[in-house]
Amino acid sequence: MLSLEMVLALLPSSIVYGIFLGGLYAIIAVGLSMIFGVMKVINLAHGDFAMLGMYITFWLLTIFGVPPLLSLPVSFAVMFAVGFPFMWLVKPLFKRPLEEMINSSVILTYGASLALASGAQMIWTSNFRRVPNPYWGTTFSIGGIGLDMGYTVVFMFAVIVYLMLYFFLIRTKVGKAIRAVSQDPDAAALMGIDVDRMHTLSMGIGLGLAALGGSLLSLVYYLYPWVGEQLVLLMFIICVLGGLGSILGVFYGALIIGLAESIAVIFIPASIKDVVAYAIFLGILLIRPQGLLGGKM
Amino acid sequence: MYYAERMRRGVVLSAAIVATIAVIVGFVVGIAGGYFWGLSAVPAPVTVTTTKTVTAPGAAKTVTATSTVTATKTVTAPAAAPLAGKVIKVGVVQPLSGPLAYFGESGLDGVKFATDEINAKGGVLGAKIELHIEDFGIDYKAAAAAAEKLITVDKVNVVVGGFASGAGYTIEDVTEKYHVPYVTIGCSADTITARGYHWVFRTAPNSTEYMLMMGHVLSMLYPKAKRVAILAENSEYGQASLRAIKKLAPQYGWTIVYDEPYEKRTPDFRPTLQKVKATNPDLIGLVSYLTDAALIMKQSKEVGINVPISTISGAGPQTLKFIDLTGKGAEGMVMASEFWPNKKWPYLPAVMDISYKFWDKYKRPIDFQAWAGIGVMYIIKDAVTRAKSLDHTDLRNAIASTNMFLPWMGPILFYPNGHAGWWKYNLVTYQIQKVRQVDGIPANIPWQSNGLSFYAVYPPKAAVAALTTP
Amino acid sequence: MKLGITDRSRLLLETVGIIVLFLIPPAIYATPYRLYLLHILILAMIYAVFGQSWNILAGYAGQVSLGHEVLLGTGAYASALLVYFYHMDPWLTLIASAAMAIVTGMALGAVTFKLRGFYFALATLAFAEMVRLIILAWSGVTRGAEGVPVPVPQPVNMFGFIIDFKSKFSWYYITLVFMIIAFYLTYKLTRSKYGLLFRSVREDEDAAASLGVNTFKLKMLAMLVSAAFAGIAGGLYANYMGYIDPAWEAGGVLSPFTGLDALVIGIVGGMGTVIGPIIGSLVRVGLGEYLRAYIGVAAGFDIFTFGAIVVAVVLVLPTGIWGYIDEKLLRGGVG
Amino acid sequence: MILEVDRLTKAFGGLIAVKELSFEVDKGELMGMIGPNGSGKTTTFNCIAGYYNPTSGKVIFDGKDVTRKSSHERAKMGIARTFQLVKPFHNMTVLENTMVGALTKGASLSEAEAKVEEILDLVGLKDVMKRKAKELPLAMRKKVELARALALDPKLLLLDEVVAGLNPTEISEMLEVIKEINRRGVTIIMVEHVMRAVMSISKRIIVLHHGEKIAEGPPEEIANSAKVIEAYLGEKYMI
Repeated sequence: MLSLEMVLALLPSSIVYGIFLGGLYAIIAVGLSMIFGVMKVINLAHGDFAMLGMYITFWLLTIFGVPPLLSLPVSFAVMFAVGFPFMWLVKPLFKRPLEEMINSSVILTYGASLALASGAQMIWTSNFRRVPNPYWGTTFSIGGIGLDMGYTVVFMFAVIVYLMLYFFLIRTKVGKAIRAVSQDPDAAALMGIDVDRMHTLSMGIGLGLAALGGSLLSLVYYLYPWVGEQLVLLMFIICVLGGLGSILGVFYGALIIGLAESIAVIFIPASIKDVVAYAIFLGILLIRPQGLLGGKM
Repeated sequence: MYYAERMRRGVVLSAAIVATIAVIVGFVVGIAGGYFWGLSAVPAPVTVTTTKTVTAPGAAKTVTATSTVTATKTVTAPAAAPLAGKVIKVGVVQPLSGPLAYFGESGLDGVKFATDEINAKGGVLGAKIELHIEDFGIDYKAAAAAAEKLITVDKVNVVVGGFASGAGYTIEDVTEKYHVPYVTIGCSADTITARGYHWVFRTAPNSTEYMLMMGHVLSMLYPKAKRVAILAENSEYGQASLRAIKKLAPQYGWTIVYDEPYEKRTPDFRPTLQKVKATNPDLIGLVSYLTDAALIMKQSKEVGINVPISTISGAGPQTLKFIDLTGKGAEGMVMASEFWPNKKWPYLPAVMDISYKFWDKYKRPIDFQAWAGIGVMYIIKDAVTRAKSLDHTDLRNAIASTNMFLPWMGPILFYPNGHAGWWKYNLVTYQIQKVRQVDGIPANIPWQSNGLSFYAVYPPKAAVAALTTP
Repeated sequence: MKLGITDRSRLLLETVGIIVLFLIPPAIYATPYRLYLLHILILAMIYAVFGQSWNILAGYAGQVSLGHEVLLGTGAYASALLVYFYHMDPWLTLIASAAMAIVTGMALGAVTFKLRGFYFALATLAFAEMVRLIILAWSGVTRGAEGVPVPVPQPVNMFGFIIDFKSKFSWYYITLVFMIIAFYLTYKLTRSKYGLLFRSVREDEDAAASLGVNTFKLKMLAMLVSAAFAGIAGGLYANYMGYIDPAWEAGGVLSPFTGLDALVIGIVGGMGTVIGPIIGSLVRVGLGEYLRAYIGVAAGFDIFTFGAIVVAVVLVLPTGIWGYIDEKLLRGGVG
Repeated sequence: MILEVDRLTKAFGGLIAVKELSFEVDKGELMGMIGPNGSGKTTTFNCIAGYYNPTSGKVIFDGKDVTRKSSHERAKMGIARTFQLVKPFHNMTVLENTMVGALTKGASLSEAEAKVEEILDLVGLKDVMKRKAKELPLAMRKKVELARALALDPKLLLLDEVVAGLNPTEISEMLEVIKEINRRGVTIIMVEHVMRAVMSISKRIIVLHHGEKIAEGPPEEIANSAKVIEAYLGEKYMI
């Protein structure tokens, strides 16, 4: 068994790693929360859009030599554009009653996820790839805790993206309109907001954020066509934990899960660290059925 | 009554009966149609496509793989061609989509490569080999269905493939039931051949053998290592290896200080690695697939682990992709593998020859799965030659009594349980070293990455380079 | 409702349908692909029971579970472990399968039935994944990642019929009987008082509670039936396939993708209809296998096509395939 | 006395929706409850019907303390209700909608079917009983809720704005039905935002404002109460 001394020795760096992991989770999950919160669509294909973002970064670098960080806006823009046809696919579901819409959206996006991943395999083969970026494997150390440049960059961008998104949603007119639609589409429509447009817009932003998350993930992880399936379930847990449609909540949720997983590893085998994440999720949901920051956005 | 009224007699009755029958008939016809359509879609036996022989500079140009095989075997005269006009149907079940596709394709390419070569030389006793390729993704029940289809519909003479041990289990269940010989590609879990099955043969080493080899080499390389931490993924592959390691550890004077399994598919191993570091190991052993192993290598540096890390099992890391993903940090790592294009033997030129041909054809380095695919096809060829028959039982008995030598594998002999004895003969340890000219291997080999490649270092009779402490 | 005069047509219809099902094996006996086809049909029938189990909970009682594989998996494990370690009679272990799945289902219900909609769906997902990881880690009991190989049972003599468990024909009839029983029970249940109450809970829980419906108890009841079906499907699956493991990858009995399969079967077939899951499982297992085996343009093309078909069905037929047939052709007669 | 509400308080976080509310209802009475928007009428209903647990105070029904009982238990004891925003079971037929209440009281399917036919006749839904609830117009859906509640054989019926959104003809029809139900011995509490509908049929009216009772008495008295007018006027100015 572990001595207290050892636990204390491991704890500080575990916390740091947990926060950084949380940052990574947060940047991938935020687009999901956007789509989930505004349109009540469970987008199982989210991970696959992130995968597309990873490939965009990869090809921009290999073919045109674009540095990975400069490809962030490109992958956001490309997937933002993809949001429109995707919305066209999803839109017929909104005519259905809410419960039916949820079920249909799960299956529809599951089908889309299969098609995207296998399509990617057909185009780019099943090869494992790595984006050769300058941050890969570069480490520095603060207070004896070794840190990876890649994770640090991801975390920084996570914070920047959250701030921008927060500003966008709180301050701008369009952002306010999106929030209104997310809270009550009918009332928003009565106030003269074009609900359809806001839906399309937030779908575009959601997918764009997914790709952005993917592009950032490619700084620290490998890419292959089926990479998207790996994380998407945990991302949903994070979204709901934070509270449906609450952008800030997602950040907290991601930090909690990241920290919980990192710290849990001190005490239990790494193979069951996700059990802790799921248990925390269920526990919080039983106490606060609306999630941590549910209801606000 | 209201409920009763919901039924409208005439219309409902006829419509629903028609619907039910239509669905069933449609299903039957669909499969049947697909079957016949599929027959026409099956590619005709592959004809000669490669004639170009690229030989390594300095290698004996005359020796080719096949001639070596027949030379070392008991001589059978194929002139009579007793199977002329017949077709040897080989069913290939491999993961060709999903996360394992990279390895599955590699094995399939090996199978295709060998098939082309054999057919180009006139087939086996006049019979051409025909491949029936099935993809199971990662779905093991699809693997069983694929085997079922290959055997009952396509009537294949032998089934090969698998890669994942889980798929191997379900495939061998099917082949056992229909009494069809099954030769695995991959599937290293000990238990594949420990279930008392009669029809399964494995060319891959099992976990225990990998471990025996690696333990031996690692205790040579790091003689002072006493405390050993093992990071094994929580799959059958990882845990089977872990069990083997634990059993063998005392033999090398090792104390296993860490043996907790980890969950695959996580982007962050640092907390785990920290815990490993806290146990103060002298040596860390990995039982991981490709990406996890590469990620662990990378992140161990962040955590400040400066004890040697080594893979101690088969699967993933023994491909060039591992060096690709890990970068320069991979230098000095050792891993046991059955095949890599530089095993010494007297047959190195032949091995190099095949490696170059394979590279030309598929533009990928030949790796352990591809070698296994090629090997499996030559084993089948050999068995058919001896059996002079395509009957399942004859083939099975012929495979069981295989006693042959393949330049890239070494001697092939199957134990009664269907496992080929690797530890004794064929398993070789490779080390990732700087690419350079060594005896029989030029410096300009295409299968290198970051200036690194694999070099056979142990046992001495196979070694092309010396084991060096990184 | 007791059988009235006009239910005669239904009875006739069902009898014909069942006779057709019973006659499939002899009908296809002469064809070269009989065993392969039977294999697919057996899997489809097992999945139909699993899909029906999901349908009872989601389609009738309105509790859309994304983690339904946990019931199938625990059921499969109960049977497989008993057969493997204690060489128990597979028939008896099916009872254990049902019991184990019910216990799991009750635990799942106790934890998650307070939640609604999204929250319920994702809580089931988390619960199922938790159970999978625990089964994976608890290798002393469950053999962990190694999985459980299930030995083929000895042939059984039942009323003069020799049931040889190596034969696809035996298995076909075994699963057929189980499927018919499951579907008959579902039919009875949904046409009973409880069926009506389930639907009231599905439509509006608050309104149902205001009418004296103990919604928690009722949801638990739906879970009980659902779990029993899923558990038996799991037991059949383990014994038929001969090997189960707790892998995350598709095809594992505890894999999240298996839970999604239940959704595909239920929704593509037609939620809240009794026949729907049969159609759905023919699509999931039959069409999926057909694409995999015969449409080999490129690796992954079959999955691509399947994904596209699922998307198309969801968009074109909101109520699923059987839902559409039922509404448009049979005018809501058969359900 | 069938219902006694004793110092009922319900707070949502910091917001107090109902404050120290007490009133009694006699058997067979038809009582009205009015008040401006947000005055706590529906919250009071929800506390009586068991949808909310009150923060403090007691609800005594038929001599038994039901404060901590869940809504389905109260429904079985005889408290039935309708919802302000109608919640019929959309994908079920009118008949099936109505049968639910009877079934929870222990009837079999055929008994329930026989029993509710009479109720459907009473509320005037017999012709549409095989239609799905979602296909009906609002007035009909409100009647479906009423019929559904009646199938419980309630002792106390809580009607939450059953005439809101209806046209004058529909209102008078509905009021007739309510009067008939009351005549058959069911105690009724009727919440209305519009005073006129309640005035015409109830003997006694309670007025709520900001969660507190500000007036109680016969309709004429209420109509002339300065306090009530002030409350309503205040609301008008606010709008």
